[in-house]
Amino acid sequence: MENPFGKIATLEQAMEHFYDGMTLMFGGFGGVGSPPDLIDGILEKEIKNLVLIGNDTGFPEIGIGKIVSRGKARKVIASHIGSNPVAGELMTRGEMEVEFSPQGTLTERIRAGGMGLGAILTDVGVDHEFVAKGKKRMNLNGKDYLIETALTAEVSIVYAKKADPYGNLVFDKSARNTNPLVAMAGNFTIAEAQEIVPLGSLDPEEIVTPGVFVDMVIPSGGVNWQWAWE
Amino acid sequence: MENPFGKIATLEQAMEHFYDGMTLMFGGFGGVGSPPDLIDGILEKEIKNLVLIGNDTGFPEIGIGKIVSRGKARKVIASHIGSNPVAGELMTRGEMEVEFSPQGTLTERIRAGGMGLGAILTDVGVDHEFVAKGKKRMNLNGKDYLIETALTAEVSIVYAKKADPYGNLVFDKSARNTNPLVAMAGNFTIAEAQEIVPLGSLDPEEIVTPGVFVDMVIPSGGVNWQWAWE
Amino acid sequence: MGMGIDVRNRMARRAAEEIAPGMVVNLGIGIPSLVPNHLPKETRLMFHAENGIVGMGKSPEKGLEDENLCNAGGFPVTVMEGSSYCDSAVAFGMIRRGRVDLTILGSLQVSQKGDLANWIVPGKKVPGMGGAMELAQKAGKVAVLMNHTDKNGVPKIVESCTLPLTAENCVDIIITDLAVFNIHEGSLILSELFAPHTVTEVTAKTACDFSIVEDIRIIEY
Amino acid sequence: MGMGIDVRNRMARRAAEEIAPGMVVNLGIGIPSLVPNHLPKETRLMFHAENGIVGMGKSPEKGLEDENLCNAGGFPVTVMEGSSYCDSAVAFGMIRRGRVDLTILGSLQVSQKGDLANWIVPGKKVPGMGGAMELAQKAGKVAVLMNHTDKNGVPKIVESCTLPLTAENCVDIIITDLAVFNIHEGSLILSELFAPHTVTEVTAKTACDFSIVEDIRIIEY
Repeated sequence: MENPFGKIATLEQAMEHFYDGMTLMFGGFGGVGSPPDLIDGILEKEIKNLVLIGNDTGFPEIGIGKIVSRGKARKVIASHIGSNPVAGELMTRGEMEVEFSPQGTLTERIRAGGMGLGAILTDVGVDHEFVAKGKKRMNLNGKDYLIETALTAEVSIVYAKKADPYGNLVFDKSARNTNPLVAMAGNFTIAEAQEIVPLGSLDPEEIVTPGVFVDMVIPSGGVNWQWAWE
Repeated sequence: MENPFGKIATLEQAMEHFYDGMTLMFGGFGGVGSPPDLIDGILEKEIKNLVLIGNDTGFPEIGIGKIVSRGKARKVIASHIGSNPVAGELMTRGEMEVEFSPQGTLTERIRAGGMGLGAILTDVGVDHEFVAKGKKRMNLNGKDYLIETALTAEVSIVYAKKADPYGNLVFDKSARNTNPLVAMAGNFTIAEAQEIVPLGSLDPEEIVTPGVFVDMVIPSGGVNWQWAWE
Repeated sequence: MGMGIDVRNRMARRAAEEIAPGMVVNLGIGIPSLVPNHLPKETRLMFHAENGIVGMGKSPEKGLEDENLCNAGGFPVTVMEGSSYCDSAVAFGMIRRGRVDLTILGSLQVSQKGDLANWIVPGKKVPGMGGAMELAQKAGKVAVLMNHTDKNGVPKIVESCTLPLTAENCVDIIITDLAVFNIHEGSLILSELFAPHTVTEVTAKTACDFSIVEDIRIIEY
Repeated sequence: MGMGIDVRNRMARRAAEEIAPGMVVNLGIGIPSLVPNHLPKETRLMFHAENGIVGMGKSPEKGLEDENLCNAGGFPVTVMEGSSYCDSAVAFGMIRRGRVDLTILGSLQVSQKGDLANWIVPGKKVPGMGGAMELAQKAGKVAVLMNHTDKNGVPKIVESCTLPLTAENCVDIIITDLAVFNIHEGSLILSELFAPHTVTEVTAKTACDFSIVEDIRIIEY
């Protein structure tokens, strides 16, 4: 494959961008749409003290859950951890901090980061003791809103169905989920793609994530975990 | 064409949703991607005192410019009016109020309205006398931001390449521009489509605007104005 | 009486009555996922999932699952004609913008005035709120499907929730294994009974006052 | 000397030198639109348009225009391999997020310390700022292409802009019909001259102080 933008790389090259204590954002929803090879690479390299940002903590051996279950995250920003009991245990034992955000608010915070905005105002949870706690508020036209701050990460990892050499991405069905948002929010974004196709072979209309937001593309071996429903 | 959701309608039926003094948001960028038949319908029905929200005021006889040039808008919220000298004259004579928003801020304000958010925080124009004037501000982590409020409209009109009976939309190349944002921000959204295709004939992956946001679909006769470059 | 499949499907069937053609509907996990089985085949509507699907269809047959086509609970689904995929931010935009007409979800407790408590049991279970707050606060109509009492027989419809709230004042209708309540302007109203349950039984198992409609419906299915 | 096509193309050619392979570049209208003509054919980059295009190519031949494929100025363009369409909000997200490496735009005035004034002439022309503020404030590098003086011979590079600013302290390089200035940490530095213009001429036509690099380049093309 021609590599005119130098974005196509190997897992090994991608791994140079991961280090202890980093802020890492990941695409996926219950493990669906999370990049399997990058997750395994992070585990193999024994990266630790991660601050993870993403929808949820997967299942114990599915998606980002593999990293969480092994105690490699010191903090998680997510909307729920219910499908990964290990995450709950780590939180209860005080070994992992969890910042909960309502799911829609979390996705907008990630998008805001990706779009270079400072925050969004939403009334979701505005009267909610837990959600509103410690947050700035603002009244607009007689209505109260929470200031929900933008999220970015040092590195974002996403899982795509196809990528071209510029890093243009398309996703597969509901595996799209948070991936397009996470792709924009990384200071450095790595896409793991099931298929890397030549430049020009993606229809400009079908591209979901423009390669402008993607710094590196690596080929994927595909999902290597067993789903809960299997 | 089957009409299982009752969304497919005629221009005449669409026209029942327009009235004097209403807030109307329109898709398009320099006229490209603005819905020609709906614009003509509004002119024919002699709707006036409109509050228009959109990227720009088109050209005098192109796009929304046809409505603006005939003095049918009492206010416009846009990022520029430079391509339509009549708009500038109306503004200078005090016959039309113009609220300017930086283009990227405007698109985010429209999107925020469509997404049910109250506002977004951006540092674009934060030190700018004109842009920052009268706006609330907020400091987050030592950085100043403007609170840019969400925009919605009583009716949004957009121009699509294809629509299905549920109102799922795809756009044509750069005629996409503000249309997907405007489609979400209308309390009632009418899509004028170059082609209406049967349910199931659009690939769920390619749909840009989910029909959830679209209330009515009408067929289009296509652009009936002469472009500046022609 | 235990919570057999029949009772669950009765509840789901009653919930299906809340669905009108053309609606956008979000279903929670558990009993709500049975609702589609009780819709007339010709009903055109769109099931919405928080991860980014509009137009979910029935579950795939065993062996035909697609790992990249799952609902918000992570279980394989199919899609219907007219479906579309979007990112999760847009999926929640639909909810906040009021474009989701109905959500049918489970709950731990519901108060007399419609407060919903379904996201946390302090000291026991802190799963996070997921998308429950957006749905509770923003869906056009909020229908709760839950057992009338917990496994220890403790009422789940209460004067004031003892569990932390998901959202205040948001529930419009409660469908339990015994009865159906509407909540109108902060007042709880018993409107239907599943045969053979009685007002007396419902009163005994409900931990708050409620009014009763004059012509109470008895659901025989 | 009038502003003939040769001078304009000289300026555009010099601006093209600012472009490195792989860059995302936004071009304003006017002289900046000539820049692509001066790039080596093999340079892989992406031209960005505010309306929602990444990967714009050259203008179409007459008769082959597509009314739905236009740049932000409303004029027909083509697209290159690897291009994509997005909505205008995402197009500006790219700018605010710092993913647009270079913008080449025209201006009415530029101050000594890099303030840009290119959006309004009070009492004469109030076109609105369009996307100029985002580009000026957020692009990785801001290059201004403009005549050294206005049509009345009044300098456009000034100590302090008299016209309302688009953004403060944002211009990195000014390319005029006479010379090239860099602005580094708020200081204006003359670094190149278009032959046969001289430092004396440039000094006379510039309304502020500037420093001069030791080994000033003379551009002969």
